Amino acid sequence: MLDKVGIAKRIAQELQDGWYVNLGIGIPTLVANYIPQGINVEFQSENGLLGMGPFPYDGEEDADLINAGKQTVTLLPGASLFDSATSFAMIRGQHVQLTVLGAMEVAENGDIANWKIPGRMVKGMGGAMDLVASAENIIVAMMHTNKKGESKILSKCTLPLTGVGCVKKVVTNLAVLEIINGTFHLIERAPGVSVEEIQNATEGTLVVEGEIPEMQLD
Amino acid sequence: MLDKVGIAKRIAQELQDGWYVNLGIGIPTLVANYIPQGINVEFQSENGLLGMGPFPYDGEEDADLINAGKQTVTLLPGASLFDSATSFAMIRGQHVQLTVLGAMEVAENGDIANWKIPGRMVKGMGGAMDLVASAENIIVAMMHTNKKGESKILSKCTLPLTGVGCVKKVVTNLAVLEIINGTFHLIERAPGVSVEEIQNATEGTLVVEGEIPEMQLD
Amino acid sequence: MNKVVANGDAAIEGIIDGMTLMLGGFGLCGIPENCISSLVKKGTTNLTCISNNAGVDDFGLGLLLQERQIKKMISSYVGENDEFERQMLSGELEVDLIPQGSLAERCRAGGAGIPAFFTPAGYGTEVAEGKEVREFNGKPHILESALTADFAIVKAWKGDRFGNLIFKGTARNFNPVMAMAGKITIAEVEELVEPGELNPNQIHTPGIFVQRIFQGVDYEKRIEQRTTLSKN
Amino acid sequence: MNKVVANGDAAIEGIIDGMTLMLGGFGLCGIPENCISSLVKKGTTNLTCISNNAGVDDFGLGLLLQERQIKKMISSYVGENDEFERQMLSGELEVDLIPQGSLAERCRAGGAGIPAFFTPAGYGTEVAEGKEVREFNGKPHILESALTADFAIVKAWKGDRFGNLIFKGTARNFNPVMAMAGKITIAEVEELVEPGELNPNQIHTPGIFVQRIFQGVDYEKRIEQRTTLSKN
Repeated sequence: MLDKVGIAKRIAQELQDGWYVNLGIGIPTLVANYIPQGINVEFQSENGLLGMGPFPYDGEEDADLINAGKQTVTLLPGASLFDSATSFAMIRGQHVQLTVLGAMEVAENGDIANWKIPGRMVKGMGGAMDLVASAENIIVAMMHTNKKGESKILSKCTLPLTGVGCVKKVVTNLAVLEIINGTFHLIERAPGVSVEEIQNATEGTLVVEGEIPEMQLD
Repeated sequence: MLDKVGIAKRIAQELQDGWYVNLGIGIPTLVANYIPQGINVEFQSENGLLGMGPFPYDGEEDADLINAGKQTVTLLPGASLFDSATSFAMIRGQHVQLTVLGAMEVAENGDIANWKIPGRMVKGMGGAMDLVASAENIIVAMMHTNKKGESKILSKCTLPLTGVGCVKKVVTNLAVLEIINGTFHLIERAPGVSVEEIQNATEGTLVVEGEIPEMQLD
Repeated sequence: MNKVVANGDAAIEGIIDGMTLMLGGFGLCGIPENCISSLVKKGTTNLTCISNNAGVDDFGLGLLLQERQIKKMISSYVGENDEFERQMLSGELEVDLIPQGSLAERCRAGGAGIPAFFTPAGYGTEVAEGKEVREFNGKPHILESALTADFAIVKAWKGDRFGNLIFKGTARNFNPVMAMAGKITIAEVEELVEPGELNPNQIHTPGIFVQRIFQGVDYEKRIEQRTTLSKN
Repeated sequence: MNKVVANGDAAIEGIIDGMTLMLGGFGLCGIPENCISSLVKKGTTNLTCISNNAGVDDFGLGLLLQERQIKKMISSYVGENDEFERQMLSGELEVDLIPQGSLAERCRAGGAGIPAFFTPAGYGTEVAEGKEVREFNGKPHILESALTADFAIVKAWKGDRFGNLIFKGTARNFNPVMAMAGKITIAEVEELVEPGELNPNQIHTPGIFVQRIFQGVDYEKRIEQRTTLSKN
């Protein structure tokens, strides 16, 4: 079973040289720490920044330089700054090659829910609806089950949707799943996790074809 | 009767302090030379410049600094440069207080034609259609009649339209006209021009009420 | 062309109960601190505020929420503010949540004379309820309308007397598009200079979009998430 | 992220007969001179060119017109080019004339993932023929669709290896919006520098919009209307 860092490491393997990548808040943010050697990517932060670098050193933080998670960040050489409309022009116009974001629920038809629990939590969708509706290439980073052990990989989302039919790949603490023609397909198992464990943790339709390899991390 | 400079001088009297103004090619361009004392206006050029100054001195012209008429110009202090989409955001968004442009024909319902003579001349509308469709305040600068002596102030335009029902004021070599409720109203006569001369040169419905004052230039 | 006013109090003259305001900023980054203080002092109520976020409990728009001056928020993300969540869940506060990109584009559209446009964002979600759906290139889109405001209040780094603005870092965010969309746009700046001092090629918001400008004081520029690396 | 190609000939690789190109510039100001030369040399034909103007008889896009390489022009203003007018009136050249603001906005929309938007420009004219009309705030608007291109070719003042661009003066014009709308965007620049040399706060076109970049040579930068004042 993977921890959050493990999920981030596995997603980092998906990065390709020259890609512009938008990382959501939470686990996705960690992906930036595990870029494979020889791969150059640039991170886009939807509040208006391309070429985001690591956190600043103590005492060098700048209130005027934050990422979409409101964390203080730095700029790498070749960075650029722009307004919110231009930022979402990049996103909506499909200039960003990969979007990684978290989710509360994902359904086998590619629907995703991650912004609202009616009557309880309303943080807002932020940029997530724009990202999922626009991106050609979305990877969801999430835990396979909630704290009660209930599956978050569903036949149908129960929470208000963020986007419909947009998710193609999910990386969880248990598995890598692809959504093909309305069903989840098991692609890889997390180290030490059996196919059966994954099946038990998956409420949605899960197709298991042939031998399922274990993830190779590091 | 006014010459082109006279028309420009009369239009310049319409300027108000603090206005942003877009001047079309031809007579309208001349208006910039006759800004009344004590009035500050800024000129917008739709190719991407606000705060346009006079022509440069010989030898100081810059190929990268032109106006919408492709003439070399200068920047005044406080000028700004921007792209074409932003420029027309200013125009379409009604941030420009006055638009002055030329016309081939104006009709009593406020229609204007100034971009095409079918089968003969096709220069294109450039920014004129955006300007006339958007501006709250449009003044047309034109000759009252064509070279054959035929009226260009019409009951109905004969040429392909640039915009419908948008013109509110026309300054010609003979008169100042306002369009109110679908008819031309004679507001002022050019120096030495009689009401009858104006009536004879006007094909569209012309309302003449009371004594018509002569323009006061200079 | 002199658009300079004395301070925040003078800048917000004419803002009255029930008006719609746009306020620039993303989180606490690039927010018009001086004008918010003046609004709190003035006590204007029943405001509809269009702003990407709603500040935190004791800073930014949170200050107006504390004083119950806001009737309705139009935002994309309102986490990190307990008072906001309380007022919202109790029904005291109306909230219209909008995808962030649609919010930015709707402000720009409002300023650019584009009354409506199609976007894929929100299709199939509750955001699309009551909105026209149309397919383009095989993909469903929804029709979103322009947003404008009685007053837009933005914060810039430098500005000149004509209202030309330059922003710094990610404090730019929503400020330029909101500056376009205000019937009256107020800019507060950290440094106010004479026309000609800013390079015309580097201006982010041309002065035509700005009606009032002043040099703000005492900027706190609070950091919401101070994330740093140790030098060792 | 290194997007540098050797020159105009290398930059236009992949442009083939029948493609749609966007070319930046207003009049002869800010046009991609090097790529136009390479296109003339390559002899690609049946091109659809989206460009605000069509150059003059012997410069800019006029050079491609002379060689009959252009099948269709999509522009807002095409005066000052006799060969263009001749080909157009004779029917050799298809021409789609578009209001300048709609042209700019349609390019931006193409790059921004906005498939269509409403604008008042052109309502009641032949530009509106076949287009949906809808009233907003009591005023009729027409629905205009996004424009994209197989290749967008832009000219900037400075650029870096990542494709970040800074334009100079009014040579900016259509270049930034077209850079957004190309499936592949080529930028030719007067000065190519290393990433980090351009101030991130002053970049007009972020590199994400640019796929190929090179430092052009021998810029003529012809002036169409040399208007000057005598110093005496």
